[in-house]
Amino acid sequence: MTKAATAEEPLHRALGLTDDELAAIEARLGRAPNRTELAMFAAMWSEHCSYKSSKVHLRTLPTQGPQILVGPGLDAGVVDLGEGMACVFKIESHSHPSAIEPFQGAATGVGGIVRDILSMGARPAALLDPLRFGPLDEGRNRYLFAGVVAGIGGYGNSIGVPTVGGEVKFAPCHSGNPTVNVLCLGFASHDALLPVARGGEGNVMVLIGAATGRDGIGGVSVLASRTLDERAHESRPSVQIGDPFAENLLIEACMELASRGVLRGLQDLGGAGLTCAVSESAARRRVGADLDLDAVPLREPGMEPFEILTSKSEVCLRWGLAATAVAKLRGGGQLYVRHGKTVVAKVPARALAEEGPVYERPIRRPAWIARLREEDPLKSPLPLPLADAFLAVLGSPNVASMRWAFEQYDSIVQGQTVAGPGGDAAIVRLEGTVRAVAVSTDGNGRFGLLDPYLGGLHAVAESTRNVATTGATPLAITNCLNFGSPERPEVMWQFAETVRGIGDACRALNTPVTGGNVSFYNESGDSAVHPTPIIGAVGLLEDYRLLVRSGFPDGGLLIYLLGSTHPELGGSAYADAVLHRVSGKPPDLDLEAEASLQRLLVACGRADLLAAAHDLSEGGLAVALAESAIAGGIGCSVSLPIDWDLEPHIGLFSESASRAVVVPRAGQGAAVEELAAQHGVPITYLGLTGGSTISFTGLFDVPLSDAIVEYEGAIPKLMSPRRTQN
Amino acid sequence: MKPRIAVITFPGSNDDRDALRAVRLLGGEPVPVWHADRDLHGADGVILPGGFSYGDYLRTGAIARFAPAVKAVTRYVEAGRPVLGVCNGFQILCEAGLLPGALIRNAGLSFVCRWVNVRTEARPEGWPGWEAGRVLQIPVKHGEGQWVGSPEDVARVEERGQVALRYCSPDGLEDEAFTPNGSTHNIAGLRNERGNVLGLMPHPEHAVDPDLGPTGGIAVFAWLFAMCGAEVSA
Amino acid sequence: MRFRFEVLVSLKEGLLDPQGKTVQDALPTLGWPNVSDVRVGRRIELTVDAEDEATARAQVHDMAERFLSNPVIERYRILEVEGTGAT
Amino acid sequence: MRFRFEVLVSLKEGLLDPQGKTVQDALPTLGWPNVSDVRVGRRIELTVDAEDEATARAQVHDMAERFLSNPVIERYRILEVEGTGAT
Ligand SMILES: Nc1ncnc2c1ncn2[C@@H]1O[C@H](COP(=O)(O)OP(=O)(O)O)[C@@H](O)[C@H]1O
Ligand SMILES: [Mg+2]
Repeated sequence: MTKAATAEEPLHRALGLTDDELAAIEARLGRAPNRTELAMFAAMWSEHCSYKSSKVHLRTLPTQGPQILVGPGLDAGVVDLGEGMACVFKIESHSHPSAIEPFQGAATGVGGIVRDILSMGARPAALLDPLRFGPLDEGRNRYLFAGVVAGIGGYGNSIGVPTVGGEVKFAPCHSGNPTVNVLCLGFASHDALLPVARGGEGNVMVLIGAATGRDGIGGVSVLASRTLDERAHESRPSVQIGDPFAENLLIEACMELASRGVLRGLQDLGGAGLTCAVSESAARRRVGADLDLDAVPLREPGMEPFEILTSKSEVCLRWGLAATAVAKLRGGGQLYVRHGKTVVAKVPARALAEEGPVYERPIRRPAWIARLREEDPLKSPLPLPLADAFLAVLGSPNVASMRWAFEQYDSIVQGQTVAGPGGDAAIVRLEGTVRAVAVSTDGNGRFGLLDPYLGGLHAVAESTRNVATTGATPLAITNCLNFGSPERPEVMWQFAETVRGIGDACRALNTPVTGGNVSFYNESGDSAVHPTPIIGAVGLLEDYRLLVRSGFPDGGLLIYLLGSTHPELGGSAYADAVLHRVSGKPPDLDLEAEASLQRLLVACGRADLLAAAHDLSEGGLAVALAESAIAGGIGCSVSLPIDWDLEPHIGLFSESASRAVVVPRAGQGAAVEELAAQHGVPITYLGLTGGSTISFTGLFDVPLSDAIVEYEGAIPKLMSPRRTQN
Repeated sequence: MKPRIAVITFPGSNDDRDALRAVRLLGGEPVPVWHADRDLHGADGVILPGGFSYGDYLRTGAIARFAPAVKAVTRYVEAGRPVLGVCNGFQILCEAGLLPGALIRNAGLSFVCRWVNVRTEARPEGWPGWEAGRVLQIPVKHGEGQWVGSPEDVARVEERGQVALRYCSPDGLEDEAFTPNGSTHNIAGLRNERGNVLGLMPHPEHAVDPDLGPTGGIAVFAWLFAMCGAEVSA
Repeated sequence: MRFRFEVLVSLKEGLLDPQGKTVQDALPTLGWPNVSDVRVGRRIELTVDAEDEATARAQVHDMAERFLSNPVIERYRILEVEGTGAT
Repeated sequence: MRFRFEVLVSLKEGLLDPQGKTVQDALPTLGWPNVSDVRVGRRIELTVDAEDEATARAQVHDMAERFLSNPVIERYRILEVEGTGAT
């Protein structure tokens, strides 16, 4: 359980409630809460469940659009895919448990987000895992990275949901504060969705799954609401052991129940266990409930009411799962909790679920930002020969191939993965149709650090651009916002700026926000994580046979660059890998230009004009060309346009936004040029595919095989078995 | 003739639906069978699919091999009917003693999902539908795919030509560097002596649809269908 | 009466133990260069309700042989957990 | 001198043991209805080269604590394998 109350620290504070919050609870109840009630409020009013610090900002995000079937507020958002089909998707963080027990922390994170998708009546169809760690030259970081990847694979592979994408980035601020986010998406026909609050008074709530144990108790208030540090030791018992086998059965059982039409709703036991599930279900239906704790199957004898109520043990007939009626919805709005013959708690369901505190926390722009912004990497001369800089960037952990990680994931189970990890966005088709969904997760912490507003803009732009590059139309996004402590005005400023950026980008790109997750308190000692908004973008590819892949498929094809290039190295992968610094101003982002580029990419895809396309992000033009060459096993020969008037290293590594490399199909160059002109997107001829080198005319030639060694070899070398440890 | 191919679903099976889909795509009639079923619904051939039966807890295949449907498979094997075990299905067949040896943790310890090349071996000559010396591209995805056996087992499977598939380079050369799991003698697939049971770690059911990648898996289904007196339509 | 046993399962000698080898390889860099011959196996603890110890132990043997280990590749050892043997 | 130890690692009490539970659930149908409380863990066997037993054992403790188990969720026990203690 959580730490004991002492004379100096009253119970409510030990549970993470402030004095004001206690007063508010007393006002709602008209009396002092008892121990059980206090624990229920502590869980439901925690940052994790109530979003008390983030709510005022999240409200500003655009959430509407004709494509949105269900917006934020439920277990997951839903977008329309046409032809009566829908995509349910959401992202969630499990960073804190993963910092303590990487394998189980990550594994149970997968379990949680999968149940959110299941709760909407959809079959989970794909996972993506954006991850952040400290540098791999520290043993502890290698241990966390290896453990998290093994945990995600161990769980996802076993439940039979393919992991089709994700990303892994490294920065010193993540040493001790790994970021572990998992996105899940699922498919359902419109009429199979279970979102609406159907079924009121008199309906019975049945608990399906594993017996409730003590693990996970107080995970909510302690693990999510306080900073890690030495407290880690106290939070230890809160780590849970994942049971992917039970979850596999749960998926099948729920799909079968849903298809038989016997369910009026399905709710996952998330953050605050039963308390959360029952109070939210009741509040949503504007009723109360009678919850009988005696009916809850327990794994351990002698559990106290508050333990049963807040344990979030892994939820789990033909499928061999226990199912027990535990609660009945009733009129009047009160939630009664019975244990034996006594009522151990009586609280208004809405007070728990919907009337938590809302804070407008103070914000302050950090003073250090101006200093960092002034140190523009443009001012530093290139310290290495250009070819060496190119290989250094290509082999830097933030750019190098993550094959080491994603080969540990089953990316093809279910048989619908048209494009798995390694491309711009993953493509998962709808069984039996030619329609497919494109999905990508992105977020650049260095941009976020230097300018959180731009960080928010770029995250949305890059994830949707990844989707559009494949030819799919971006439809909507989900977001996971990973930040330090909201009680620090500097962090709150970063948060507010980031959300403002996300909102502006989503409005301009017509991709509303369907939901997400906020993870605060990602800090230890004085170091907080960079503002890390992870955006998961989902788009529709009407015919997956028109998918545009990133690898050069053949020699002798024309290579063009779409978009314009400016001298922008602030926060770039080049500055990080070659100059070893994170400074300057991140690239500007013109949302109009971004929207035009994305429309152009989709139009090219629809018209089947492209043999390959790859968006530009970390490492700029040089890395994008190298990745396409490596993916296709075919070299290229290009020249930087003379009219750029940029030093070569700036031209190669600038991370100017809203750009992509495209390779028209043979004979389609003019058509692409024309379409680009129609969309008002600058288009520049660069050169040709072919050969066995990556060659920049007049600058350098690198054998493709050398590039492959750097790009594919970097992570395996850092993670060689002799270097991993606990 | 449309062969009726049973696919057994155990609690925790994942690639059962993929196997059923592949059978349909190749012109067979898929017959879903539940692990608790005591017979195989009169099917012409059987597939034990991939996945994580019983979570692969304790040992891969250790619990599943006691299922009533596996008892039915044993009788079926004795009757000379064809059985294909893929990945977890291969592991179950070894646990049940229907194929020799066992599958242990990959040499690299990690789960590995990747497209590999496997060579169809020459020794199972005269095997219906089996063309030797081909290089097939089929994906693997497993954490425990390293085939091991006692020295006698290893010698026997080699002598008697029970090795059906070996991992190899794209041009068909045997090379440990292309073996994803450290398997003894680069063994990717084995058959029983009688030739009616085939187990393999790669997933042929994930290599039959040209929209999703190479179609090396068709060759494996061609064997299964041929054993049922039929041909694949691809 | 209830008896509690531990069944210790390990890979047979002669089979390469990939987990053991990996642990072993990591040890020198972690500061334990003097450790060798690492083998990783399983440990199953269970309680048997039986007339007497001999009956219980025979059952555990049977279970270990047929279910808890795979005799093709593994061997096992049975320990009785102290302090049991009474109801 | 060389000493051989066994480190037995198991999940802490109170934590769900999915493996133990699944094995347990399977036992009745396999013909062992009288077996309960199954827990599945790991077993690591290793040889330590050290001056004396106490030094060796202290090393094994250290290794078990920092490398072979994760104290957040697991506990361990160390056994000395009989018949060692001599070079
Ligand atoms: N942890 C991971 N899991 C799955 N796929 C990953 C992971 N990390 C990276 N990838 C894959 O590697 C590719 C490159 O990812 P990323 O670094 O985000 O590049 P980009 O700049 O193109 O977005 C993507 O296809 C991504 O899905
Ligand atoms: Mg990306």
